Amino acid sequence: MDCFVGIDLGSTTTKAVVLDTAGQIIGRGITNSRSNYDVAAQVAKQEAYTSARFALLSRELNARENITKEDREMLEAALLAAYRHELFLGSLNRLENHCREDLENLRFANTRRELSQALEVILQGIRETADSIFVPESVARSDFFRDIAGSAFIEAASDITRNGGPAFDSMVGMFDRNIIPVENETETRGFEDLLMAAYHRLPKGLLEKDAELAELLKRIATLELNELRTVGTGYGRVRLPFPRDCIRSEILCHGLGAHLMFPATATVLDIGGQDTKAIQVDPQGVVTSFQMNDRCAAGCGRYLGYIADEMNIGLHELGPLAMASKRRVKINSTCTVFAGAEFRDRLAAGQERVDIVNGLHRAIILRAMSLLARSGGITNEFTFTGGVAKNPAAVRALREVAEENYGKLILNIAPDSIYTGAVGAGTFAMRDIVQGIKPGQEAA
Amino acid sequence: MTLTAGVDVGSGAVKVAIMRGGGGNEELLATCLERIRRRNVLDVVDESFEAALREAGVRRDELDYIATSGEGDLIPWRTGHFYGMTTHSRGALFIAPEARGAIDIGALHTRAMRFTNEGRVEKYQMTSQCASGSGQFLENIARYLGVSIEEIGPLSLQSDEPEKCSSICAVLAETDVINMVSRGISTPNILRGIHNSMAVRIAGLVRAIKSEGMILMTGGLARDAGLIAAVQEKLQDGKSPVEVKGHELSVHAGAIGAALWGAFRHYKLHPGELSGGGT
Amino acid sequence: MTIAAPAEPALGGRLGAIIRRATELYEDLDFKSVLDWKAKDKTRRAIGFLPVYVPREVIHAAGGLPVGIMGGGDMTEIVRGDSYFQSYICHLPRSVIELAVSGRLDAMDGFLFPSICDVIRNLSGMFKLLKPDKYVHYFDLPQNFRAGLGGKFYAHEMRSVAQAVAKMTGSEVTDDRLRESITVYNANRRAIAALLELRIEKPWLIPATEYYLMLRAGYLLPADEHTALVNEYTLMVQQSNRRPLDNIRVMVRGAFCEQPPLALLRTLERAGCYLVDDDFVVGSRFIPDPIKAEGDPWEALAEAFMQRSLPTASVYDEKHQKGDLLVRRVKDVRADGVLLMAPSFCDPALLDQPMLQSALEEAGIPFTSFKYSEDTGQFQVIREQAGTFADAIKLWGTA
Amino acid sequence: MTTAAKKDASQERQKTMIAEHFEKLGHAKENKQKVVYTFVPGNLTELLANFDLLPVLPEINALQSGMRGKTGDYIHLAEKSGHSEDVCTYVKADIGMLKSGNIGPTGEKIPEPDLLLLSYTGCFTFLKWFELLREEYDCPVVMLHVPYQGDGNITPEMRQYVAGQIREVLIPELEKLSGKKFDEDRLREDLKRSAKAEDDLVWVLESAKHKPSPIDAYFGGVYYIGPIFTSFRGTQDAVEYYELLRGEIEERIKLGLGPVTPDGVMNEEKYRIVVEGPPNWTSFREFWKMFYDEGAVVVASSYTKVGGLYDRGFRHNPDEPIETLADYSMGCYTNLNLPDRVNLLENYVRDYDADGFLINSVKSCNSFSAGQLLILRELEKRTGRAGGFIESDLVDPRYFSAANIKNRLESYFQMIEAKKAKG
Ligand SMILES: Nc1ncnc2c1ncn2[C@@H]1O[C@H](COP(=O)(O)OP(=O)(O)O)[C@@H](O)[C@H]1O
Ligand SMILES: Nc1ncnc2c1ncn2[C@@H]1O[C@H](COP(=O)(O)OP(=O)(O)O)[C@@H](O)[C@H]1O
Ligand code: SF4
Ligand code: SF4
Ligand code: SF4
Repeated sequence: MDCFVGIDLGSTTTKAVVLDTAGQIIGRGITNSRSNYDVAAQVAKQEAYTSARFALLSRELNARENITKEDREMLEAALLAAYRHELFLGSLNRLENHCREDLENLRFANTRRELSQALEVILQGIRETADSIFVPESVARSDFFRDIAGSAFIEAASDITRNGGPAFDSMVGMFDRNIIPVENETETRGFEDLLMAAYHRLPKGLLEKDAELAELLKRIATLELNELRTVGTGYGRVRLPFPRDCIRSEILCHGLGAHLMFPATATVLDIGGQDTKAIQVDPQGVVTSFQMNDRCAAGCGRYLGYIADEMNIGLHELGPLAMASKRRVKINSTCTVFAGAEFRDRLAAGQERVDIVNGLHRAIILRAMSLLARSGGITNEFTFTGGVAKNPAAVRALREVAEENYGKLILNIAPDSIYTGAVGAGTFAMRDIVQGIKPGQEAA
Repeated sequence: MTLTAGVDVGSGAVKVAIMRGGGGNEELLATCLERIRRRNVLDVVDESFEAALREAGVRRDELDYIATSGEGDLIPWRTGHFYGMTTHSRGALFIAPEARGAIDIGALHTRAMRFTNEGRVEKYQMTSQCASGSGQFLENIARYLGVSIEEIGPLSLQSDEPEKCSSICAVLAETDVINMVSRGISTPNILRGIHNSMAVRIAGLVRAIKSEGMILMTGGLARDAGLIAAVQEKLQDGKSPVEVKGHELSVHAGAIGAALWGAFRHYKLHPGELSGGGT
Repeated sequence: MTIAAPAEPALGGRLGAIIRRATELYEDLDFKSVLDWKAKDKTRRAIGFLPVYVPREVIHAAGGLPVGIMGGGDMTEIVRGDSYFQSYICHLPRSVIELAVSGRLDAMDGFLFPSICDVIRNLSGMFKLLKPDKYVHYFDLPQNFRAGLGGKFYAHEMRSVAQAVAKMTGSEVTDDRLRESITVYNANRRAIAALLELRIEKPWLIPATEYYLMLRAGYLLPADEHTALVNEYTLMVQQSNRRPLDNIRVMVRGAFCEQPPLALLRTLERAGCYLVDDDFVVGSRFIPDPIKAEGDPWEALAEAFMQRSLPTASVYDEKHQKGDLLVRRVKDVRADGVLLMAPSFCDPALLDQPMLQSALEEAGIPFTSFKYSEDTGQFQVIREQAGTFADAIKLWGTA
Repeated sequence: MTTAAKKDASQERQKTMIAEHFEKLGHAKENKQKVVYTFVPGNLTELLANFDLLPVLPEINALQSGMRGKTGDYIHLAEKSGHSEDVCTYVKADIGMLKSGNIGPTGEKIPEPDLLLLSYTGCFTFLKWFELLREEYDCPVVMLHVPYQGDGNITPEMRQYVAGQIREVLIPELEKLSGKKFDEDRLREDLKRSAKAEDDLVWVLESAKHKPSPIDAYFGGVYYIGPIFTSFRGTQDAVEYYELLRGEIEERIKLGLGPVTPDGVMNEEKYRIVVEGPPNWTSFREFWKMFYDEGAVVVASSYTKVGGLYDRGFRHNPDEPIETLADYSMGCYTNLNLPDRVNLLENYVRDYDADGFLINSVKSCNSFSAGQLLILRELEKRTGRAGGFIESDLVDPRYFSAANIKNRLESYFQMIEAKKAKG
């Protein structure tokens, strides 16, 4: 089948979507951005294709009558979890190899044995963690290998130190050094191999539910997806390995993406990892004015990342935690780097964890408010996009502040909001082909 | 003979020093450094304090004065607290008696101070609400580059064509670095570029306090030979007659200084002990 | 590490009640106290004024309530204010605009913008555009101090304000009324002076935050009510069992307009500094000594401003004596050193600093300087700086 | 791009005038001529001339240092000596220049002042500036307090106050300094010449109403206002300069030519805009180029009114010599309140049939900058034309980000295009 791809190479995460010829999203992929943009784009795209294939699989399963709805859903979820598990273990193996290679370095001559034993224990710990995470009913703390493996790594390492093992630093340093190459390599197995490996992970009982499953999987895995055009956008767009005419400015893509998701959108707020954008669009989705933070990354998504790190919890958990707060602490400085220190200070001052976290969310939203005010305020309808839109506490704070100051509003948040830029890009790709705009005619 | 301890609680690490003696005749018995890394600070303090005592062969109850510095005023069992620039100056003077100034670069802040031959602080300057150019910043960069912090200095020194780094923000600089990497700039050149941009700010602080003569780098980044070289170079540009050095013990300057001031206060509070103690 | 300061234990009794009352007033950015005051009588009018100084006597004499608008502190969330000011302009005007556009200044019937700097000056024009139906006046204080020139001009400025307020309240400002008002404010001056005197003598009795709250209350309450409050406070603290700490005595200069947040004052004290003199809310005691309540009251007010007001960076230092005055004041209040703290981006305060610094250097008085803004939330740097300053004086002594 | 090579005669004339002035300054001490430092807005040039005193305008020194790329170092020096990063960079550039030997634009040393005339129009920083200079020079300071038009008018009391200061404070001080008596007849003569030159200046500025405009009223404008805003007002030189200039522009109108830019005559006038705020001096050429490369002509600007709003009717009046000086100093653009600034700009947009207006907000100058965002909003509302906002600085090269400004300007011009297309 024919399809289009949009890639948004953000400062924190890289997102890709696959659109069908009707402009519907059929697949989404996300990965963290890294020093190698090509890899990031490739991984995101691969993920998007994976998700597209899973979507097709789901469609096919849906059409079947020999299996109950319940079983079908269970099967799907288990297969997806197992697939992710496989991916994770692949990365973990690569991490292990890199660590072992690293330990061969001369400077570890005296500590090699100790560290290598510790590594064994740590990896075992991570594998166990993975076993418990990659089951259908678990909510993952993060989608990314770095985050999941990293926090399990640190936890295990600090246990080891406490029990008289090697210095904490020496182990964490090993992780820091070796996670980079791992992130910059892609999985060597193809979709089909991975899928089949996942298939074999499924418990027997589940497999018996559908006798022809293996065959179906094969078919899906080998189905040809014909990519007509890819358009890239985002912070890293200039570095994308694409021709110039396949690149659009992130502001345009966000504006269009938001307009497509919610056609009545007038104001768009996008809070990403390192930038915040306030965009005004006209009824056709064309950007009329915008403001962006420059020079300072205070109050962007990374800020929440630092806080989650500081608390050693996952990003996903931060919002719900703040939602538990009834009061909030007023926080004025949102320097990302200071976030951790400020958090500790306030804890030491006896303020409640949840209230502080609640205050931090409010602080981010207030910073975004100044950008919004500068770009021309908020006009109904108001669409919130970017990674931070996934965070319920940020959304709550935004709704409160916006309504207090601009009156009652329709606040749109799509489940796909993190993909807004990518959707815009994908749509540009589609328009280029469908409307017959030849490459080069409509530059970014 | 007095026994004192200095505990310097930073935002990145806890440093402890145990010292014997006072009144110009001091001896450093032990030091200990423990990075915090998301752990409970007070636990880390306890751990490192015990380790330092063990190394010094001293019992807790033998100590005459426990002085804290940095964020150490949270520690309930301290005798007294001295502020960072007070302790870093004194510590710098102990480590390098010819020093008349110190630059302390810690995890979040950078400060420069000028002091007398008695360790009295005369003038000082700190960076403000922005963490650009701090240790945390460099640590993030190192992480992106996949090098350990110990490697930063030696690598930076190998640079042949330092890259210009414009971003002043610690967070945005990470992105800059990603860009540099994908443009194929070598790690040494990236690191030196960042060192250079940090050095501009640091040199600004040093000029603001009008420090002259020998300046000791203290704090964690004093181990970073690349940064020292960059600062030295920037200060030469500005024609200020200064010389910048690092030292093994630099990272402990705050703890050492605290222990020394602890002894000083102890004698002030218990006069007569100095002569009685016999050095 | 700011807030690491555990909240001070709540005080009980009358003293606690006074402080709570002052705190409530300070935190009330909807100016409910002003609305309450107005509700008691339909003819009552409130006139808001910005830093630094206006002769409140004139408003009082016309039956108006002068209300100090000192910015939003660290309690106001800036939502729209930032769209009125570029990032390189100080914080005070953006919180004032925030208050204005969110309706929180609606209690005011008029606004006075004293001549202090270009920012407040232009803010007066912004108010003219944003509040076309309110009385908005740029209150030009003279920079020429001859009675026949500046004095005459100033008297006319005051009369124009008197007329405008009288038009709202319906009560004419006669010379007698004005003399009465001068008397009322003279009592207030004495109360504040006594408090300051006590603070210089025994700073441990009067924490900086409480002193500050007392002054701020004066910007909201009717003068005699405030006088009573201050007098009672002064009495009560003397009966408290507060004990001195091993702190140094410092004087603060440069904070005459944008106000530091309370947590900043607390930080300074925690870092080992007693603030024995400062220029916070300096307009409330701009003319420290009583003003002549006999003869021509307009001339008396003009003379007091021109000849006997405290120095600030926004008044021309005709006699070239600001350095000497500073040094003399340090000696008078027996300060160990000076904190030069100025709002970020504040031209008057920051351009003044080099001159003050060289005067202090020459006199061998220790000082340190830093910038803040009304919503500063991170105090680590300031604490380190003030703490080191205090350490140096404590360890080496000065006196 | 043909006429680039040859400089206009008026330009040559102005250069000679400036050179002569600095030459005089260079020899002031040996010629026993007294030197007075004072500021541009509301300056009392004719009065100083009355006592044969030589004026030095520190703002002009700062801007010229900026154009010659010296201010980066000067500002650095000032900051090193304790000045904050946050304050007006004109002051810091001046202090830095002083600390580097006070060398003027022609390479001659600028003599130290015998008096600081603190004529105080439209900016509080002036006050601090001379208080700071007073620390460096051992000379008297005289303050002329010029009240602000807070309520949008000049009241009789304000007039009396300023005229009173001139009579009772300034003139006696200047007599004392120069040893000369005040000569009212001479003042009248000078004021007559001022008014004559002012007539021609107004004609020149208003020529921008033509399409295409024969002048650029901002970048070009800063050259045209030079003589009348500074030490030459009231001189025969100034009168002749403006006659010459007027003649040249009449010629350009006849030929239907556009403004002269550093790269020659501008060909096509695509956008007509009104600009508020001072220009950037450190990258003046580069900044201007961003405009003429896009075919943008500035048809009116507020900056060219800091030394007097002659186009709104004010003329120095020889019949009331002292009062007219008072009115002049109170009437400069910087002394207008915000609503009047909005009105003025609104009228400019209409009178000059501009496609839009642009604010160059400079970090240094609170006097100009505080409130500009509201000005922008009001103007958009009132005129419905495209408003733009860029940020830079007068003389601090750290705050001129060419890429950023160019980016914003380009999208601004596109916005005008879009608005025009809509009709
Ligand atoms: N599931 C989630 N819950 C809460 N926050 C999230 C979640 N996923 C991403 N984020 C936030 O989104 C940010 C990344 O946003 P994104 O739009 O991807 O940034 P960019 O486009 O700059 O790469 C992260 O820093 C994080 O704070
Ligand atoms: N060898 C090294 N080279 C470079 N930086 C180092 C080195 N060792 C430690 N650091 C840096 O020093 C910082 C900690 O310094 P420290 O003075 O202890 O800070 P703080 O007092 O704020 O905790 C860390 O951020 C770390 O990045
Ligand atoms: S380090 Fe913090 S305050 Fe500084 S620029 Fe970055 S986010 Fe902003
Ligand atoms: S803080 Fe300074 S610059 Fe800001 S309004 Fe007040 S006096 Fe003016
Ligand atoms: S603030 Fe503006 S008007 Fe005042 S001196 Fe500076 S540049 Fe000139």
